[in-house]
Amino acid sequence: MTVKPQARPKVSMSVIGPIAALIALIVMGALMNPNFLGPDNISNVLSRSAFIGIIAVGMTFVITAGGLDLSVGSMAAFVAGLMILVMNAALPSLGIGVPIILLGMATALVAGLIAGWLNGFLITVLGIEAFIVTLGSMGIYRSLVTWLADGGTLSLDFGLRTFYQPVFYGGILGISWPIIVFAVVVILGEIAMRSSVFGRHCAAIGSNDQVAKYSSVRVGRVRMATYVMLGLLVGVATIMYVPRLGSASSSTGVLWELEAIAAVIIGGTLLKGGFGRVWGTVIGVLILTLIGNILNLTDFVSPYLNGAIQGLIIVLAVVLQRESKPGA
Amino acid sequence: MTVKPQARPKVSMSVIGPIAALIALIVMGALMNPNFLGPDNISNVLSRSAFIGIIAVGMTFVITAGGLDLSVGSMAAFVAGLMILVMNAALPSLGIGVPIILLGMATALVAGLIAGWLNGFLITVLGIEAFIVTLGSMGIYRSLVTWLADGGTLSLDFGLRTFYQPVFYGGILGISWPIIVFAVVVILGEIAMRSSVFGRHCAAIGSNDQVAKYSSVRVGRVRMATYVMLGLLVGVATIMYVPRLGSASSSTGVLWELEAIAAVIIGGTLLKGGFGRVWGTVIGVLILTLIGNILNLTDFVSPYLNGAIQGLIIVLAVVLQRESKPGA
Amino acid sequence: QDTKVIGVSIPAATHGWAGGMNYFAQAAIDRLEEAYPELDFVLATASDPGKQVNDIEDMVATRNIDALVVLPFESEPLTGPVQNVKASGAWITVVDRGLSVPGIEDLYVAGDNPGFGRVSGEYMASAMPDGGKIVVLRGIPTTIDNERVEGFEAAIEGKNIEVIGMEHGNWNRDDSFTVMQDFLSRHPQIDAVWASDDDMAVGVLAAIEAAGRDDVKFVLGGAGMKEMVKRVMDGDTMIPANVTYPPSMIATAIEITAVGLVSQAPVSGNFIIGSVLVTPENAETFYYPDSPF
Amino acid sequence: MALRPGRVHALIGENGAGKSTTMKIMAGYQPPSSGTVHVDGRETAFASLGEAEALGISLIHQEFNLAEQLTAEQNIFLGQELKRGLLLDKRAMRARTRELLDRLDCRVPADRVVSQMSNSDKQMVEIAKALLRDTRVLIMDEPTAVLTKSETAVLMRQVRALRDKGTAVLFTSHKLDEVREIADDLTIMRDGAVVFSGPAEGMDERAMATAMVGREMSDLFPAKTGRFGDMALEVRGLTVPGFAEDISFTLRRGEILGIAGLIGSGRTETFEGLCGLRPATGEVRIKGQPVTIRHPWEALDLGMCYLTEDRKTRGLLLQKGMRENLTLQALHSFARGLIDKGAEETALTRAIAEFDIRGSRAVRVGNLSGGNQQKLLFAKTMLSSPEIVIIDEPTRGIDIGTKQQMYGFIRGLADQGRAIVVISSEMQEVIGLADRVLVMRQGRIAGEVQGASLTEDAIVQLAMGVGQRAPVLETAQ
Ligand SMILES: Nc1ncnc2c1ncn2[C@@H]1O[C@H](COP(=O)(O)OP(=O)(O)OP(=O)(O)O)[C@@H](O)[C@H]1O
Ligand SMILES: Nc1ncnc2c1ncn2[C@@H]1O[C@H](COP(=O)(O)OP(=O)(O)OP(=O)(O)O)[C@@H](O)[C@H]1O
Ligand SMILES: [Mg+2]
Ligand SMILES: [Mg+2]
Repeated sequence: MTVKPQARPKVSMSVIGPIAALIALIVMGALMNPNFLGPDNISNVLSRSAFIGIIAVGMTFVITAGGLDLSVGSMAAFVAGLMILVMNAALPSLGIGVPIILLGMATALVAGLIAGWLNGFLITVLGIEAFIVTLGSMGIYRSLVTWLADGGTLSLDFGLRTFYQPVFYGGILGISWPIIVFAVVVILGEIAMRSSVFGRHCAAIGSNDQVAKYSSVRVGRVRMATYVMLGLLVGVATIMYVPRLGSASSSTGVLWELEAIAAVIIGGTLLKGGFGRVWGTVIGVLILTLIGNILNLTDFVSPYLNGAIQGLIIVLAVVLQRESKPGA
Repeated sequence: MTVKPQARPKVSMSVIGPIAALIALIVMGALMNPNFLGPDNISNVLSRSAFIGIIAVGMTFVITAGGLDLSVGSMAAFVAGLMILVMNAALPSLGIGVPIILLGMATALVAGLIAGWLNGFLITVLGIEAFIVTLGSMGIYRSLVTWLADGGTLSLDFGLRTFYQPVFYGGILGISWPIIVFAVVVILGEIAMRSSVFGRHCAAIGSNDQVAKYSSVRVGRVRMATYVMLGLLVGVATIMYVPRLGSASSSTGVLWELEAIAAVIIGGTLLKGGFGRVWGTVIGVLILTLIGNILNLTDFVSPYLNGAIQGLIIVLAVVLQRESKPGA
Repeated sequence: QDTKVIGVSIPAATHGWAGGMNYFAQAAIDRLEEAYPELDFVLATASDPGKQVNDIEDMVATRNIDALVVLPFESEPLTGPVQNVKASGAWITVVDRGLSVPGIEDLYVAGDNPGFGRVSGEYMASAMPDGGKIVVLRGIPTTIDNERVEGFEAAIEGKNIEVIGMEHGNWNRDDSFTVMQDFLSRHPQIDAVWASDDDMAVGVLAAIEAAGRDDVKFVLGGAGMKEMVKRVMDGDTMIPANVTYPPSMIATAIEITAVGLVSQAPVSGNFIIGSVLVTPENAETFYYPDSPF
Repeated sequence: MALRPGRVHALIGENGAGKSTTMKIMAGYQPPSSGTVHVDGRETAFASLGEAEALGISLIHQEFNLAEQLTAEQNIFLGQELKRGLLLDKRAMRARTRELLDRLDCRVPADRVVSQMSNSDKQMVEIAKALLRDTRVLIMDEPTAVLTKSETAVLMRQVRALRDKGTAVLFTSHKLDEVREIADDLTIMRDGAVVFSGPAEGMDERAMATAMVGREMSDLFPAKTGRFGDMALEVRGLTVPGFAEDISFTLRRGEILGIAGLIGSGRTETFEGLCGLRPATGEVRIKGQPVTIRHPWEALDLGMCYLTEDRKTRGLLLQKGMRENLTLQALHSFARGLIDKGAEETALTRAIAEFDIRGSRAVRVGNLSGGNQQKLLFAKTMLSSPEIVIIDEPTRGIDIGTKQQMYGFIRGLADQGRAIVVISSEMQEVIGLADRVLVMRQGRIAGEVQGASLTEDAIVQLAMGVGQRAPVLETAQ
């Protein structure tokens, strides 16, 4: 491996890149619409980032460890559906109150955990390509939620939903719960990635799993843990998601997986594994959410072209952070 | 890379696997419905495999060379839309006849080529992660076609379409054109992969691009060639697709990219690059098409669950070919 | 005695209305299979036009269908293939979206998309006689959506109603929630919302509620989702009306087709199920508590 | 320095002296930061690798430079494929590959995938790749590091043949006997500068070592003490399917057990099997307690640790820095909840001093010189303070000065009461270091030598099988 004489810059483009892209977007948004930097809009953007964001933090670990998970969107839909079914079913016996909410939350966490474990099992124990396993489970969960909802929408009982809603809309000190939970997940994730044995092991496995194995790292277990953790975070995201609209259908969480993966990569984590950073993922998620937000706040472009603008900005955000000599 | 006691079987599971899965599906289909093996159904299955199949052959090279292309579905929709626009526009001057068809075909090929070149340019010359580039261009093409169609559907002039239809429905000796073209693409692809310098260089680049570079392989050019070739094949597929439906809209080619990638991987090509086989991809495409076909043969399962069955079979087909020790 | 096979090909349940339609199709089939042992049904759901064509080809090649009930994903691409089915001698029932060539179908059961837009527009105009500022959420970019919006725009033409924002909510609750939130931050004054679909209306209502804004007087959805009809019936001022576009039309089409096949009764023709304004006065007749939609 | 046609030029120096870097510059892989390269008297700045190759210069890397998923044939012909018309002429390529590999006495099939080859086979494929290219200047960076004596002899024969045909050859090696044997000219580097350049005549190994290290070298191997403690490890009937069968031995604390054998005799696999790195069966006792080890971490928990021979693909994370690599195996001991980076840095400072690792702390491990990578790998393993250490090819690519240090260090470990296994293809090393030597042949233990009978002859006889002449390069499959 010959390496060029790399005069390593102190602060690299890969760090500045995503931040610069985010700032550029914020400036653009502020110029286009005075309400853009208003507390309401900021709160909106942050809370809606929370779902994908919480999932993307988990995805950062999976990708850092050399894996991939295409099933998270469907999994979220399925978990949400299951949670609603369980809560509705328990309503007659438990009544509206904290216990039933806790039951729902537990259902989501357990379901996410099991779903993540299943992916992890197929990938690490049976040794099937992660792309295929999760492509398969993506189809399976999507189908299951359609089937649970009988093709339609699963709705939380209205009274229950009103009771549960503060979990999305409420908060402390004017900061809504999704934002708080997102922040907690990010901080824990960042610490885990940087300074925990687990994070270090993820990077080692993604970098070279043979080396990790020869260094007595429990490769299978760590890899499994990344999927389980992602599943669990999908559960957490679902807990925040359900009170928002109180429903789940086959169109819930469509393309979340792509968004989450895109956020991770925009943030500077390597798709092939070996290096990940959680703060980058957060920036990636914010960039993605802001694009949509800004497009909604202006009329410059035909709404038909929203996707094109989004695509362009995603590519540009990554162009910014390229520092290594291209291609070869 | 751990090596198990490996009494290396002469014919490995990775070869038998996909074939066995295909045969199992065929047997299942034949048992379920006597018409399954009828010439009509076989012809249907093969012709409809042709679109994804032709694209998947190109994808095999891209993946073998360590790349990825998520944009092919949107690209196909965009190329189809453009082709229809051009043909409709030329109709008054050229009239219905062979020239306008040739013009349409040329448009598709050139548009595919340019689209592929653009992806390749961003990836090889600017050195941006293929996942991001093609995720971006996926959004861009999808938007562009929606915009071209003004949110609706772009339709080929009805008379023109009737004239053009034989390209999909006609054929020679009772074999329809899509099947013939598919077969030609597959044969050329298989030869190129096995016995051409290009194929070998793709594998080398996918395996280790540094090594390829040091062996004076023109890494950038070969990689670029894979994307251009894929774009061109998207053009070819579109040429077959347009006469079938005579229209393009924002729902054309949705998820083709995932299907094509899945076919490639089911066929035994390594997602991380370095090894590819075109015949495997063909089997992969046939497996995917057959699943849909067989699900239509019976009423055993709720249509809501089709996706689940599909997911299960995809995973199973890959479980079959696993021979290396799992995980760790 | 020989069994006859009816093929039913519909789009997959990717949004609320389609979900309701799927439910009604399935329910009608279950009911008819019970009632007519000599009938066999094949139901296929497709997620894109290409897949729908595959489904229809499979029904002809392997199931020898005697009749086809099709709700085309899109008109253009399905026209040719349905024409081929017709050529094989099968009975054709087209639902909701007409084919681009007239005269292929034996029976046409449809909603009225321009009418849906028109009724909605007219209601808007009448509810806001002094005019006002509204925002519009559109569906998935398709011909249907275009027809509805055109109908709507034609109806509010010259009525002093100003459309200050229009974005795609994709017939999706989450998307419409997001879009509405952003509309609310962008426009300090919004008098009413045309959500154009009940799923989108759910998202819109949630966004308004969360923002605590009281300038929005009402939200007009559409399609007759039971929760929405219930709110109209209860006199909810936020949901003063609804416009029907019943997903159950698929069941009607399947039933008529089945009856035609077993009884040779003359059932061909066009059944246009007009879009009706649901108001607190007539809401009861549109309320089906057992429907999933 | 100057390379002349028809002469073999050896470049030697300590680890990190800059040998590989010099070679890469000469072959156009890296631009020089100052100075010039002249070819045929003309100054040349290689704009691309193709240019150097077109001028007939080829480099065999110190670290393997092969595409792992490709076969031997595909690698050898990469970038130089033979064509018949538009298509590849596979038959001709296969025949030529066979011929080249045969010339190198390498039995590996032309269609064997590189990832499935042993290190020595990979090296031979690299050499074959260079032989194929019509080279006027052949540069080889430690080609013999992974070869045994007999394979080295084959290589040397080829080198002489090339030299006699007028090729200029430049090579490095840390095996000074080879250098003396074959070099016509000699350049010695220290800390990035040339300290000697001239004809090799008159330089014996001691003189070379002194010039390299910059001080007088004393005895290479430390004295054996012969004082052993309790039984540390007992292995009975260990079988690693496909590689080794019925291996039994014992090991005491304070003892160094040498494992000798030809390449491919299954030494590596035996001990990988023992440490749970590959499936194995058999009876293992540690400190008298029967144990089952199915995973490497179970071995580590029992205080047993294996140091791989393959530092590049199994030993180190080349993309990461020294700190991450150093602490990977013993990471838990640096974490009380969170990882204590300060403690890691301290450990790194200590390791750098103790093992004389040269190179900046910030550098990616892939950019360290080969020998320094090996030292880091050693340091990494030692950090988890195992009771039983299995060291596979401990001094591969390490300069003679550091070797001496390493031997001293290993002996020091034994004296602390640890039990040590040293697998080595260097006969001198096993003899000089080990208290007792097991010789393996074709996946079985061929015999044991110790004390006065511990001689090269005895080992070679056991390794080859008495009366058997041809070296066995592969286990029967
Ligand atoms: N890309 C790079 N960035 C920073 N330092 C480098 C880089 N490449 C090489 N070095 C340093 O240059 C020095 C010379 O390395 P080189 O590989 O030439 O040594 P060497 O003489 O071949 O040693 P060995 O005998 O161990 O192979 C080393 O200290 C190495 O760490
Ligand atoms: N991944 C692999 N797949 C198939 N065969 C392999 C693989 N690795 C090694 N071999 C073969 O197994 C045999 C033993 O390999 P290896 O060289 O590791 O043995 P060894 O006794 O440890 O020798 P040394 O340590 O001196 O290199 C060789 O014939 C080699 O070609
Ligand atoms: Mg070196
Ligand atoms: Mg070995």
